[in-house]
Amino acid sequence: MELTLNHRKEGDRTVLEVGGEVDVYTAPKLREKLVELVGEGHYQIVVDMTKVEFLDSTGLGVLVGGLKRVRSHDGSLSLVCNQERILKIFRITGLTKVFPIHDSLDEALQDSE
Amino acid sequence: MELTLNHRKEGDRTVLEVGGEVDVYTAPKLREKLVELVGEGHYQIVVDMTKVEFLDSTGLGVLVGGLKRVRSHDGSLSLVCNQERILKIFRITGLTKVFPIHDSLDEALQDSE
Amino acid sequence: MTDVELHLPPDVRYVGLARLVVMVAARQAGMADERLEDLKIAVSEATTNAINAHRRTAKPAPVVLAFGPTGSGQFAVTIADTGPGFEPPPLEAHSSRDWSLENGLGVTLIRGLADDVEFRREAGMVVKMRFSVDLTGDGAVGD
Amino acid sequence: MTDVELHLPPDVRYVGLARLVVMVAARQAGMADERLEDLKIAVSEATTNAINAHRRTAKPAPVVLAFGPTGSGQFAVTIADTGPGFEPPPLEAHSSRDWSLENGLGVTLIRGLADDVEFRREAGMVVKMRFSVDLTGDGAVGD
Ligand SMILES: Nc1ncnc2c1ncn2[C@@H]1O[C@H](COP(=O)(O)OP(=O)(O)O)[C@@H](O)[C@H]1O
Ligand SMILES: Nc1ncnc2c1ncn2[C@@H]1O[C@H](COP(=O)(O)OP(=O)(O)O)[C@@H](O)[C@H]1O
Repeated sequence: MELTLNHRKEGDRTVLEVGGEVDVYTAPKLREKLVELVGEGHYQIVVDMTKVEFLDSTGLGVLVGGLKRVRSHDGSLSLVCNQERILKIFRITGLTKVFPIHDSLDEALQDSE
Repeated sequence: MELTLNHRKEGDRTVLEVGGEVDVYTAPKLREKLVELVGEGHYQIVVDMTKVEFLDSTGLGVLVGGLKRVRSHDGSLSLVCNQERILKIFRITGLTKVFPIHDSLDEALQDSE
Repeated sequence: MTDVELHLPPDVRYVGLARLVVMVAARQAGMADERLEDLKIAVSEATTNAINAHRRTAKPAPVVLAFGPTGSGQFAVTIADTGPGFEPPPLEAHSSRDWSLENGLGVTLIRGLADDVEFRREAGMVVKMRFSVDLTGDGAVGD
Repeated sequence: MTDVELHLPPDVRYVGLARLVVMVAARQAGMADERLEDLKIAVSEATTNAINAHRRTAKPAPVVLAFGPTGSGQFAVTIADTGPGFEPPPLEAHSSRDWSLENGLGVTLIRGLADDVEFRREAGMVVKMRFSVDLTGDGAVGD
């Protein structure tokens, strides 16, 4: 029932690990965190969603907002997600075409996009 | 959310292992099982409640019913329970004075009552 | 804060749902785990009684649970039915109770677990229970 | 079988409770785990919208979820609010959608996840969704 957020640097990337439930009640924390990271100059962000248990459109909206923010600094925001139930909502909303989505963190960190 | 029932012989005792939730919806299954066991001649019963996750007054009533049944055959019904939350409801209802309650199955099987 | 309400068809299959919903709401209100166990049992008892009251009189109407934090560090649960109602038995000492009765334990448990409980007759029976959110106000055994 | 109802104060803290209750009821009705995930998301979307509609108009009235198995292998959830209502947007192809909009994804998800959905204006908005209990009727992407 809670949202956990932890970030660390991995080379030139910043990995934001998200865990728990992202919904209308918890999403503001994720939004603040992304705003804060970009404000501190983190423009190459990998959001690791491996431990996300629930995500709905409010969470998707916050990720879109984050992507716009880093792009305005010529940055990137990619996702790590291997859960079918979550990939499904990216597909239904067409957002698989907008976010680079990786199966594993290694793959995301190797991607040079 | 479910009730599990398994029984086996241990010397002259019959151990009935109860798991899950015992409430008004599931208690009929426990009642049937006790009736069946006594009907088959099991009069020295140890009900192992170590894996019970929930028990309310309907469950208590079924255990009292079982006790009456075995007593009518000069048998015994004792309990194994080490969970404070469950012991509490035996105390509140005064049933700690009615059932022999043991911390562990070993203790229950050694008891010669 | 207004209460959450759960309206249940009078079918005993829903007693588990009632326990779960009230427990999750109370946890969100900050109730300690040990106290949640008391709440769960008392809610189970009162919901079982309300549903049984409707079943005995073949009433298809729902029973209604309303619950939420009170302003004063407690969590209140009201369980209302439209059945025949009853006069709660006087508080009796355990020692006087016939152990071989398989019924009549529910009201004893509610009284023993809740900080306080009111039994009120309205359209049917209304049972209002209060539970301290922390452990300090743990209800005394009701005898 | 009659429906279970959950009445929620218009506060977004209760959206998680709505998901949980509906999910547990659907599981009890035999819904497969994978399908439960679809249900959870759609319920979250429609409940969020209903609560937000009350908040925008400062309405303290509860939003009401009613749910239960239908006679025909489906599980239905109706979410009713008394807010201003809205005209659901026409079904549009994803390709025409501006990816940079952070809103408007909820209705797309509901349409994509439920077997079928009705948006009806009554006192406010009534959203009725149906989900197959087994996986065979998995809703097609709504575009
Ligand atoms: N909501 C209610 N409406 C009508 N009668 C009730 C209600 N709650 C309890 N009772 C009556 O009080 C009796 C004692 O209830 P309780 O202590 O819960 O034990 P049990 O339900 O096991 O008999 C019940 O058998 C029933 O006759
Ligand atoms: N129950 C409702 N009552 C009033 N307006 C609604 C309701 N549901 C949706 N809407 C309107 O439709 C819009 C789109 O909803 P949705 O697709 O869920 O995306 P979002 O809520 O993220 O904007 C909302 O912004 C709101 O204006």
